[in-house]
Amino acid sequence: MTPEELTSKIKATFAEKVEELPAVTGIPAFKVKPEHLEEVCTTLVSDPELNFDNLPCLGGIDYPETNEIGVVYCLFSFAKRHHLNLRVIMPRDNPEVISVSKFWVAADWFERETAELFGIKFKDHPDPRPLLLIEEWDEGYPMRRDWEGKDFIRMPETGQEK
Amino acid sequence: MFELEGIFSAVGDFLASFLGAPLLQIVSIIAVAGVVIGFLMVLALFLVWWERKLSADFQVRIGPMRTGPHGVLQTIADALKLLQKEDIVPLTADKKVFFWAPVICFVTCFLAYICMPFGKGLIVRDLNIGILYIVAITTFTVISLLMAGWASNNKYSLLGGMRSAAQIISYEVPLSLSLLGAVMLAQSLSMVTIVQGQGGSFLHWYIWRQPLGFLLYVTAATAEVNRTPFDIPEAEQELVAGYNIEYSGMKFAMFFLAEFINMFTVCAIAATLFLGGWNPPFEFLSFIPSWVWFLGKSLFLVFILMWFRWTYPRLRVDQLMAFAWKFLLPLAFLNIIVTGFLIYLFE
Amino acid sequence: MMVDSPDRPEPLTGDRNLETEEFVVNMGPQHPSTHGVCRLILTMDGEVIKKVVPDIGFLHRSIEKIAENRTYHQFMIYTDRIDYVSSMNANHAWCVAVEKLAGIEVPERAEYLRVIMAELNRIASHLVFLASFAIDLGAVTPFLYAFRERERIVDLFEMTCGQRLTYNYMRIGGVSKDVPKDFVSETKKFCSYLYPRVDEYEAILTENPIFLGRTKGIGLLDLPTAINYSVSGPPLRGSGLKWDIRKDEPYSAYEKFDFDIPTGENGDTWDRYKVRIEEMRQSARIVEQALEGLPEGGIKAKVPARFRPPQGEAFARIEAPRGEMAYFIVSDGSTKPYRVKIRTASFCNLQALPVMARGWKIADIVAIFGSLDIILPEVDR
Amino acid sequence: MGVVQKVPVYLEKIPGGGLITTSLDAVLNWSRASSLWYLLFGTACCAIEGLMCTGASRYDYDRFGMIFRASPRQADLMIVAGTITNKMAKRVKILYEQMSEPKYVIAMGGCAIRGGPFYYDCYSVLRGVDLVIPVDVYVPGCPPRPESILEGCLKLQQKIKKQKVSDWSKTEKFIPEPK
Repeated sequence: MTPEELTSKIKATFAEKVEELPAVTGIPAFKVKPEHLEEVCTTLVSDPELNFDNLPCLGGIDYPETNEIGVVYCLFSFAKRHHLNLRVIMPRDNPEVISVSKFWVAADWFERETAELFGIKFKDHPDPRPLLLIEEWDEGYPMRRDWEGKDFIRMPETGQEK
Repeated sequence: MFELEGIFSAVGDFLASFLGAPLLQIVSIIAVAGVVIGFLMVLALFLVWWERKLSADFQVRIGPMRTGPHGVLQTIADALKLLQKEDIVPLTADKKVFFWAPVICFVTCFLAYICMPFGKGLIVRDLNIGILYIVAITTFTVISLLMAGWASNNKYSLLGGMRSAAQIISYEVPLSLSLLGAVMLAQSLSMVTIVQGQGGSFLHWYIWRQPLGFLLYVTAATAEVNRTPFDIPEAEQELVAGYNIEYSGMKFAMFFLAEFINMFTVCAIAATLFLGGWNPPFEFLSFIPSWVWFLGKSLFLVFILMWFRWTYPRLRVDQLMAFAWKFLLPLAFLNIIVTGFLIYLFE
Repeated sequence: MMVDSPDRPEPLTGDRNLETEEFVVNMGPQHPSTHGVCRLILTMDGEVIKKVVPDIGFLHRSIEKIAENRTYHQFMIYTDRIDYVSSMNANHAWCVAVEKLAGIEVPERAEYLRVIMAELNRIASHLVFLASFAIDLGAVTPFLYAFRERERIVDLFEMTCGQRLTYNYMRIGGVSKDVPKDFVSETKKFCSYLYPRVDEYEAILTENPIFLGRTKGIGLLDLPTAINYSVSGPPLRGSGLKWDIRKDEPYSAYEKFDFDIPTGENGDTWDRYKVRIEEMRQSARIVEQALEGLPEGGIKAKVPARFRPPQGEAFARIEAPRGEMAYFIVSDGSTKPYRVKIRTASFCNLQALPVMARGWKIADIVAIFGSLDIILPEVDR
Repeated sequence: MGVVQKVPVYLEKIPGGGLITTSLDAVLNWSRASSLWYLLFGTACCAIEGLMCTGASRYDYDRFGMIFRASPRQADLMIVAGTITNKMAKRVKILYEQMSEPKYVIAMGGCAIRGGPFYYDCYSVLRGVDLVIPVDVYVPGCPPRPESILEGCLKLQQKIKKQKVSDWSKTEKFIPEPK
């Protein structure tokens, strides 16, 4: 499916459950409310025309200015050869979203990593242990943009940044 | 004129001229043991160096170069260094067993040489059950490996010990059976008689009458001394170092040297039983001393084993067992039956 | 070597019933066959593996955090270190992503040079795979042979950019410098030298009965599982899917070259090995074609030192030797990226290891792990 | 400590024993310097250069009598090749403690020396392996060329050859506290 067809198809299928975002370098992007994610993903996987069988990438993203935090899902279909970019935006205080690892097993580790580094809780995750950090880690969520740790040294300005 | 037999008997006569009979007995035992052990130690050091140089040749490298010309002193440096290393006994190890395992391994590897014919008349004791004795004594290794694996209280070494027990016991069967063919031909278990039975030209060597037996023996012997492709007890990539994972310093050196001496032992047995032992291939070559032939043939087989090691991948443990029981063992039985039948037919 | 010390088992007393029990073996972080600092917790029943739990993060160097505090140019050196075995490909992925984000046109000569470098590095990476895979199976000698050839590739890179491992050769909008004048002839010489060498590896390994016994039918990965686990690269092709981003979503100058995508049939360890061996030949073919058609012209588009891409997002993926490597970049219009998510092949491929290894022996897990060709900085980042 | 170390301590007490210990020193130091078995332990980029390339045919550690051992008990030299993260740091310390004396450490590459490119803006990297274990030789570079790591090994050999066996029993073990 071409990106345009995919955009209209998704708009038609999910109506107001999704909200269109500017395309990510040609890939249609949509915002989904956390409570709708499970339903949307079920359709994305099972609908024969959409058939998203692969999850190449999943990552968190933090917006401290607007006090929001999000999860980005990059989806791909080997059967239909099309991409899709989904986004879930949540409040920063207690972010919680359903785990998609029952649709794509690959999400398992991605979600563990995101949960550990961003502090996003994934409901119904099959194995919610931390993944990357040291076992005794107690300094919060380091990938949040306003995070400061006791051992964390910021690079001095080199002049190239401005 | 370079036969060592004369020298040894001359030394014996010289000692006998001023020592009484009981004292002579003791002195000669100590002297012979010293000579044999000294020779084997030097040989083991040489084999380690040779293996490193050979592997370097196979692998487009040059190997040790900095210690002595072409690194000949390399293994001496290694041995001296290992003597200086801290002797670690893990806290949770079974200390007595941990100590005795390398000792047993090291001591038993020399015992096989009691009835090994190094040359014409160069044998410590010509036991009339020679080959049986050697096969029995070489199996002792398995006890020490199992002890080492168990006593270290490390899961990897335990796996290594268990594997070596399973492997050596399995391969012991085809190994002994493959030797039987040669024994049947010689009608004797004595090593000297077997060698004498192959006198004359190289056509009298048992390898021509026992080709299958020879191949079976070399295969089983490779497994017996834990060399690639059968080196699963110390498989570096799976078990890190296998049974000797917790050993350091001198104890490790004992395992290490014993491994090379064992390798020489099985090759020497093969040379004796199948390649005519100390006999030269042609009569006119008999001016070369007999021990040179024995050493040359054994080292040639050692070279073959090293060649295996640097060429083949490693088998998996179940494949290894299947190979022993489903392939080698039936062939060994077949070999015995055919040999017996032919002996009956021609004699 | 086990790092965490085991508890001493209780002594066996007479009245205790003898029973078999599963035991847990700790493989790593320092273990010869985990290719770095990965820890596998194996639950075993004798030699048979019941369960594998990978424990990662021993090389988590917070590269994604660093990316938020570096300019787009400065981050290039970190891409080298994400995948050091094929850093040209990692460079390439970052360049493609940023260029997509900012809409930069790259001169054709630069694209060709990138393809040449990336493919040479793919050969080098597969040689490292071959070397370590052979060692995992207990054959030491192919390691030395593979590294002999790799040294020649490294020489070519050194001649071009002066580094042996972390090349930092590509730049946003092109490459850092043109190749020296001997490069083309030397590389051609290398390609014609490589084909017989690859045949030699096949002679020593591919049809060796022990090698076949150790790899054929071991560690099966069927295609639906592979796709669901997001497995990519040679393991995915080994499972039978003809999928290569170089062909199916061409980037750089790949659409101009003619090459085949090797695939396996069963998805076993041998197939994954064979796919990589065949890919080396195909990569050499691409390099030869690119050298033939190497156009003249500039090597770098004009990109300012204080480079500010427009506000927006970009997702770009390339086919690295280990599989799909992707960058998801969010730009807020400043000189530094707002967020960089790095998707690496090893991260997803390693996740599929428990499925592939279950029920095999401890010796097989080494072979399966080796056939996935994991490198740990890619897993941990 | 092995048996050999205790001998020179007693030897030095008898007259003329110093002469013996000096020549003994020379021989023992020579043996230790020419047989540095290194631990097969690489973490990151430097492992490819420092352990694999340098062990392969063009550079060939074996020329100096250096072979790899997978078990730390049998290794003399730990080449810390690559970044050490906080999670890895305590494992490195355990590995070092598992090695048997005398043991030596080469810190290879910027990361092992001072954190390298991961010094700033990084929440998980140990800034220098010498915060955890004592280091004998530092080999800078990112990663160092195989020639430099060989140079580092030769420097270590020189260092070993200056040691005195009789000093061993007196030297205090330096084990720094983990961070």
